[in-house]
Amino acid sequence: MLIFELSRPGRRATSQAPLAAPAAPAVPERFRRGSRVPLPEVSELDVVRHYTRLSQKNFSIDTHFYPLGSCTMKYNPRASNTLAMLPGFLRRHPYAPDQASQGFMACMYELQEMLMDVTGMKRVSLTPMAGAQGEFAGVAMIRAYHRSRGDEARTEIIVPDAAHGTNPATATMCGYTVREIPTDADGDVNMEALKEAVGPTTAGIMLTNPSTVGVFERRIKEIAEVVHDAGGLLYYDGANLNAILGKVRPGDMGFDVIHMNLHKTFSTPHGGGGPGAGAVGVSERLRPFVPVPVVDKQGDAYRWLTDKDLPESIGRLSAFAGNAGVLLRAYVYMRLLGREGMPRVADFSTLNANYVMARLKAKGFDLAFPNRRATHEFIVTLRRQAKENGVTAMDVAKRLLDYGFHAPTTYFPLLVPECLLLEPTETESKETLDAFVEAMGQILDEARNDPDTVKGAPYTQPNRRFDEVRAAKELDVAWSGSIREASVG
Amino acid sequence: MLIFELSRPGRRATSQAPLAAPAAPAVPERFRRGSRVPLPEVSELDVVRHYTRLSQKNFSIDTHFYPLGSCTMKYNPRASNTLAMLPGFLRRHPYAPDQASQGFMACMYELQEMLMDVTGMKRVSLTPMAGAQGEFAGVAMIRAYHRSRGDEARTEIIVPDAAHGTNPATATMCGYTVREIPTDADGDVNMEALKEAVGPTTAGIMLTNPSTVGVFERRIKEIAEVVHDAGGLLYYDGANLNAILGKVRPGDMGFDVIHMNLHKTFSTPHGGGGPGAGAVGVSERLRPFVPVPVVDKQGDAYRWLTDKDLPESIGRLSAFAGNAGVLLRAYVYMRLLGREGMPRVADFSTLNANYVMARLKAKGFDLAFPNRRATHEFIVTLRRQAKENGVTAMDVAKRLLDYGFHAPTTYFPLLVPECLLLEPTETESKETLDAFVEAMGQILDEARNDPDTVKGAPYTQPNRRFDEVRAAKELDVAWSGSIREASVG
Amino acid sequence: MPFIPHTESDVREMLDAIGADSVEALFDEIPSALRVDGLRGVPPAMSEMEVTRLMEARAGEDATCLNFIGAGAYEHHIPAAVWQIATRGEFYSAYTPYQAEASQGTLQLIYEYQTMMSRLTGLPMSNASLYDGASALAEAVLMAVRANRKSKARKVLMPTSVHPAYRAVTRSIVGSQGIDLVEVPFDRASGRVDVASLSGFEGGDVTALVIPQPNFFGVMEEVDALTDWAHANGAQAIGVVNPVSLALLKAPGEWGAKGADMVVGEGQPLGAPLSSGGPYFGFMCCRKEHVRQMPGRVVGRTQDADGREGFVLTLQAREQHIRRSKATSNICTNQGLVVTAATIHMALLGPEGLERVAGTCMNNTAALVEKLKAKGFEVAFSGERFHEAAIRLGADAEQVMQRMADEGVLGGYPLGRDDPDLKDVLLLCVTETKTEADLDAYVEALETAVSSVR
Amino acid sequence: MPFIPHTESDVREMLDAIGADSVEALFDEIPSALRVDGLRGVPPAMSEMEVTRLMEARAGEDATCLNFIGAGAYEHHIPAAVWQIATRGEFYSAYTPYQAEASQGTLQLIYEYQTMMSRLTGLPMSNASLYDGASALAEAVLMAVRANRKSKARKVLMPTSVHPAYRAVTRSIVGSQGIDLVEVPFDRASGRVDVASLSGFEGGDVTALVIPQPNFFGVMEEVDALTDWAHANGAQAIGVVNPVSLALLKAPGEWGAKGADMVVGEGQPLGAPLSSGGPYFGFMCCRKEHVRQMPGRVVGRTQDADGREGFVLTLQAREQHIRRSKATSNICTNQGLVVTAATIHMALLGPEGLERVAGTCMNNTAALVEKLKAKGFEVAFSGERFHEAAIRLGADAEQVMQRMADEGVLGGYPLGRDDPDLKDVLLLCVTETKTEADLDAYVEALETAVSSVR
Repeated sequence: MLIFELSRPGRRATSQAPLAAPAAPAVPERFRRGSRVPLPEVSELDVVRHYTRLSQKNFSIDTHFYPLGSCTMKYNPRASNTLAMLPGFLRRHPYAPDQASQGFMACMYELQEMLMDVTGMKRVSLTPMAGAQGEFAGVAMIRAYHRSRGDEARTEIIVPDAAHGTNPATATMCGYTVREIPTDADGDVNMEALKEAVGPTTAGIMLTNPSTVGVFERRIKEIAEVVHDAGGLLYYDGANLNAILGKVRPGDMGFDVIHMNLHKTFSTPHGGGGPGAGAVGVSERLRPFVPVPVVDKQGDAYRWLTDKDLPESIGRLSAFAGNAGVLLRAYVYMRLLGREGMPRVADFSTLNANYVMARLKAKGFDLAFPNRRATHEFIVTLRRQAKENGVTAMDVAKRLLDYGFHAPTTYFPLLVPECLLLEPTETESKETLDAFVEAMGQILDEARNDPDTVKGAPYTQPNRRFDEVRAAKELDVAWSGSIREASVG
Repeated sequence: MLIFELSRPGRRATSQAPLAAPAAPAVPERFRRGSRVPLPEVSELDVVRHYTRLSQKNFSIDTHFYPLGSCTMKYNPRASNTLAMLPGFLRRHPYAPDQASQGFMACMYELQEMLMDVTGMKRVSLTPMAGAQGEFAGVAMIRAYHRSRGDEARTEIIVPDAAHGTNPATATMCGYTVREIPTDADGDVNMEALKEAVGPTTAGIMLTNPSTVGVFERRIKEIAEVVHDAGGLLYYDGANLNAILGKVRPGDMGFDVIHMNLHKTFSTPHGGGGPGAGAVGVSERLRPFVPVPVVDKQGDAYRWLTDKDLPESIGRLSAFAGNAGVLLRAYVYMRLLGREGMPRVADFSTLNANYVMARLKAKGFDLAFPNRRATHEFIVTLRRQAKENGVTAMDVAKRLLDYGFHAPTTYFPLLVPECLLLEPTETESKETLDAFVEAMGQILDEARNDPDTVKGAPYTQPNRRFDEVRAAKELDVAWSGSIREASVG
Repeated sequence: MPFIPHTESDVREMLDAIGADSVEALFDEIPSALRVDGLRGVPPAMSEMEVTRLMEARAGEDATCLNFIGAGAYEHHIPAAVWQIATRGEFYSAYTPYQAEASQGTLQLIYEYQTMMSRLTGLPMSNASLYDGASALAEAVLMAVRANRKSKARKVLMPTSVHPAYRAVTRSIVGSQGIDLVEVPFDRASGRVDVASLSGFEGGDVTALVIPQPNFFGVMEEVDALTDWAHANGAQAIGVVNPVSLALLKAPGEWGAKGADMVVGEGQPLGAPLSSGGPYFGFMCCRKEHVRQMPGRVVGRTQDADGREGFVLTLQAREQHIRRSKATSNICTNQGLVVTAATIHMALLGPEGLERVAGTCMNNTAALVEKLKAKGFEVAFSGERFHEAAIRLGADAEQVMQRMADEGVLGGYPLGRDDPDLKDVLLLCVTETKTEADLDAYVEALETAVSSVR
Repeated sequence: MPFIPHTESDVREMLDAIGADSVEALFDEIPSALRVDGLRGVPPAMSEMEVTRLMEARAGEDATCLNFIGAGAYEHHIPAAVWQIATRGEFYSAYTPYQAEASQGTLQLIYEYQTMMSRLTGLPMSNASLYDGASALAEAVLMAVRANRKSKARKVLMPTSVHPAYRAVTRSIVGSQGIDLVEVPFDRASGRVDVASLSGFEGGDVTALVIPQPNFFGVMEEVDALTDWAHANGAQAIGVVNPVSLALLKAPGEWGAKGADMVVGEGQPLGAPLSSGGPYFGFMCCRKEHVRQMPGRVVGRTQDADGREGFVLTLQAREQHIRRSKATSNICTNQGLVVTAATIHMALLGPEGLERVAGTCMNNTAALVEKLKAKGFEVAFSGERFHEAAIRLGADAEQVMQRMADEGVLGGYPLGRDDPDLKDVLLLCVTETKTEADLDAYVEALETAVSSVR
């Protein structure tokens, strides 16, 4: 039942708006709204009950193991939420003058400093509001760099075929042509193809390391040399930073610019699809170009640097200073972990991934890169099961829901057929992983002996499998019923 | 799975205790604990996931209609929770000096004043921590009153047979003998029996009005006269105050002392069984005896009155000043309702009860008191169904769970066979009530046509019906497993 | 109309179904002479926004001082997860789990709570909670009288090292039941009960002896000797303990040769904020043979019709709604939500965490005592301490505390409030929440205040 | 180890299963020369208690001033229920609903959100949110270029009455895509765009016209005339609106003869706290024919294998994970949690509540303007206002604002920051949160500051 279907004319949560109806405001006729907005008319209890019950229909980290590859679904500390929502932080207007903002700015400054150390970069800007916006900022800085040198010939961005879809999309948004290069059988970038691809039109390369196929790009120094020698810059997609936190730093690998998904590595909540935060870090040569604002410290006082201070900046990406509340959550998480906690994240996320990989292999699953270490994630391919039993990666994913586990990422990266990308994260216990492996083993048995059961899954959720074609064809993105006539049973 | 069964030696939520293990504290051997407390050893995620999932196994007001008679399960405003948990309130130590407590004390003083007005009493003490403790305070004050007059012969408390079990239990705790009087067929106190019962040994009478059978005691003034003429006092059990809020005041009916269940009438949360708050109010003659502390106002300053100020007080009932956080929630609720909102509570809780009563009667249910108005609650008796179909009140209660409704109160009051006591409360909408009535109608059909289905209910909950005899006989109130050897699947 | 969903047409349709002309008509059985016309003492309604502003101002008035008061209510870190989960609607807005099948969340949680408390105290049986520590002691006294069938005297020995408010509450509650509460003085040098001082009661009929650990002054009592004395004299041994201290101190179930018979205490240090004194919760554990004398609700594990395990309220035959005037207590609602928080709190701390908290509290208190000694202050009692210390100031402690509060430091509880001989003694408490800098701030504030008062 | 559950024996057993000697061995594919030895720039770990104390001190530093700044971020009452429900773990810790069957909570909520936004704006199609209002405008500009296939010029007219930060963000984002952003000046007397001033563009190829309502100065634009002008000139009309104002102002879908083609705006006033500027959310609605050009996620209603209704992410063929370099946008994560809050917020307010909020804001602003006029201050622009007003101070507005802040009143946004001709103009905002006493406090603080600066 939709909230609109609970609506009755005249019903209201009266405490929530001014008690006295205001005198008719002086809106001239030509600007005035014709009729009242048809929002739902419901009581406070209706709202609380409706959304509380809706929430219970979700799988989430707080209720289920959620090994969604590339998304780093680890425990989101409850303290981060409490502390970012302290009244002093919630009430601060983004244009409050610096003298009334030193507490908040101190947190942001220290967050910038910590992220610089973690990535080995020379300046950090916190303003991008998600990973994709961080990517945009990164590529825009590469462009600004080449332009500042009068190097206008560089029109191409190189992207491995296994890259996140955001990478080529971002390059296009920045006015670049995308040149894809293939991945070797063992998951590394194909060096021959890279060498062929680079040249005077190369603006840069976008890489993830560990890569999207779950392995560490071993020849990263060589790649950096090839690209740098050709006059290009290296962009680091920080989606997989969790795997190497405190172990290797993108700056040390030779990257010029990085975005970090704070909602992955630094455990801010995913919130059903955001908000994220996509802070960017840059090497020395890109320092002038970072998006504004950033926080500077002068003596004991913090102040904002804007485009007046950084005239070569690529500019603003958000109306104010990014997703401040998300940044505060990341700050809290980093202070809780501290310098000791950072490498442990890499240690145990890697341990968990390799453990699940080893056990799934023992259960009879095929690995996409059987000769490689897993990083914090790894890929299983269901190609054999699809061929032999007609059971696809999607079927296995849906069947996992019935066993009480969220599915891994399916069909990404595109180059591995029928793939599942699994990322257990460091916060899950061996017992949980073992239970998951057992479920996977049972599903494999079902695939062999009773494939229709797997193909028909799920059976235990609020809905069976959906008709997605119908959703796109008979598009229904907003309820068209009338709240005035709604009838409720 | 129990939290203990998730335990593994050495696992910890490390952020939650001092990071550095303290130097061995100087506990002499003879006082020292032998071995570490065998609490569960789990991670923070384990705890969050375990208790989040456990919570989802509960019915609650926020998720289900909960017409539990005599419990007033109405919407608990979320604002009450937020505002009572403001850091300034949470941090206040109960022994903080008055100068650092004026904000809190102002709330308590105003709450006392509002409760006096709502009940028509002359002084209110907020310290009792639940209805039953309020009852205790009330009867103790009656005792203190008679003693202060040297009237030691009054050894009996009169209680109607339909009273809450707490009434006779309280009278006994206060050293009184209980004398029960019967209820008339139409739900009023039997006046003849009352007149026979009163006399020089009568300390007082404990009444609820509206009574526990869901009707208003029409001859209350006559009862008050009879008891007062015999030298007894009248005690008002405030469990049903919701029905008459702003309509009639116990003080005006002639009551000398009242306890209020703030978690019912003033909508503080029931919390899975508390905390409640059982403020007491008294007439002029009982003013000297109220439990301490109470808040007084002198000029602009608030101060605590203790037994030094009120030497005839029955004393302290809690270590500090009662369930302060619950009192703050009640205060917020009363300010939200205001003087206009109070009588509406009575209006609409009464309307809802009479509506459901009328509709259930039309569906074929038998009412315990068919000739009376319902107050905020009313009684259905399943005597006929029990005899004809073998379906009891308990069976109907359990079957309601399958329809997504919490059950009404069953088998109380004891004098009505196979009874269900229904209290819809004012915060439920007509649509919800209609859906409930339809479910009841269907269950009645099932009782006639398929009684075994009803008798076997529930089917949709985490468990089927429990073996309560086994629970009491093979008593298992604490898990006896060892966390060291626990095995988890 | 806040919280009332009725539209005008709803009201009309409902009245039609009832067969009444107006809502007012539904009140026609109430004698009209009794009807009240408006509530003048209640202010007009406010919007949530207005109440929010009012309450934020009120909460802001109560200065956030650096708190060193303990005396029965202790400031500890409470993990953020605790109340975020406890206030989930499914816990917050449910009631007592009368319908067990639809309340397994609350019921399993209470069963886990009972298990934790049983493990903490070393006694096998726990109830689902009582109101607070003080009223729990009163209930324990009543329970001891019921449980000790051999004793006819209804005489309970109550050391004056028990929290004065607990003694007062016990008097209020058991006062009308013919129970003889005899106060036993503590030793003025050590700050604890000297077992020898009980000799006058030997050979007489003593129903029970109350044994606080640590006691009101933070001093450790000779629990083994006291427990053995009680048993040797046919009395029940009732422990009153701080649950956090039990991470370090001997479990009551192991006191003396046979262990305490029952133990109660204030649950607040296990996850309840100071919050002006409540809601907290009282806990109670006892030996197996006394379980049917225990007041309050108890959850038990059992099986359902399909043989699956689950949890129900049990032993309801003791309770008032069944036994009425013969019930073990009139208790009905208890402190469920705070117990929910405490269970989550204990799970988050775990055995080692709780031990670290207790150890840090104890060490911090010792550190402050050392600093104060270095400044020439004396400790009033020689007995070993947990996390409180009674400091002799050489000045009126009530005045000193007031002066310190004006400077933003809550210095402690002036013991002269309950004992005129201790007018110059302040009872302070240092928990794990305090840093070295806080201790120094305390010393400075105390010295300043003392010198201004002397 | 915070948040890591592994015991020593777990690690051993897991390494055995892997066939590795140590955790370190799992990193053996990383060239050792690259390995970093410790992070000196990150401070040592803190306990939750320590971080709590730090953050409470930091939050406390930022004085809680009486706020009259608007300028794109508006202080409104947010019902307590909103964030208590939005931060329930099931919403807070879920991700994008890729597995629709296990995400119906989030999916249905977004469908309800889309419906609400569509109703508010009068345009039938809504996406599931963008990052914020400013970046939403940039996306709308890109979308207009895609949608207006007849236009080849890629020329977008951007009035300078649009929020300066929105203009800056749009420049940053669309700058590399060969789009010609032409700034159109507003009329200095009325504070809004004079349609006549667009005459120079008539007959040329204009791709889109941006129309703010109310505009940055709180002034109402002649939306009907501007929309009709755009359509008459083959341009798309892009609205940028404050959603709360839409309770009173004409829905963009009804602007002019045909309605705006697309509308975006900042969702913050619908339940997001000020919170230093984020997380907020951008909303976007459009005509049906443009839906496949819309960036961001979209939820649609469909049926499952049993024919039961439910909700899924749809139109994914537009998105980057499918279309890669040909996607409509690179957006991936959006602002789901804030949308969750906004949906609950709108449901709680309902149509009448939202209207009361908007009306009270507008009246309060008018009341403050009257008070200021009575003191001799002038309003800089003659156009009708919603809930902001540009006040001419006869003194440097930046300095006045600083002085007022020292007295605890945030007086507004100094317009001279973006426009040197408006150095003595302060843009103030009064929402429903302000009382009569607050307005008087404002007047007093402003007068004092102005006289000290003049």
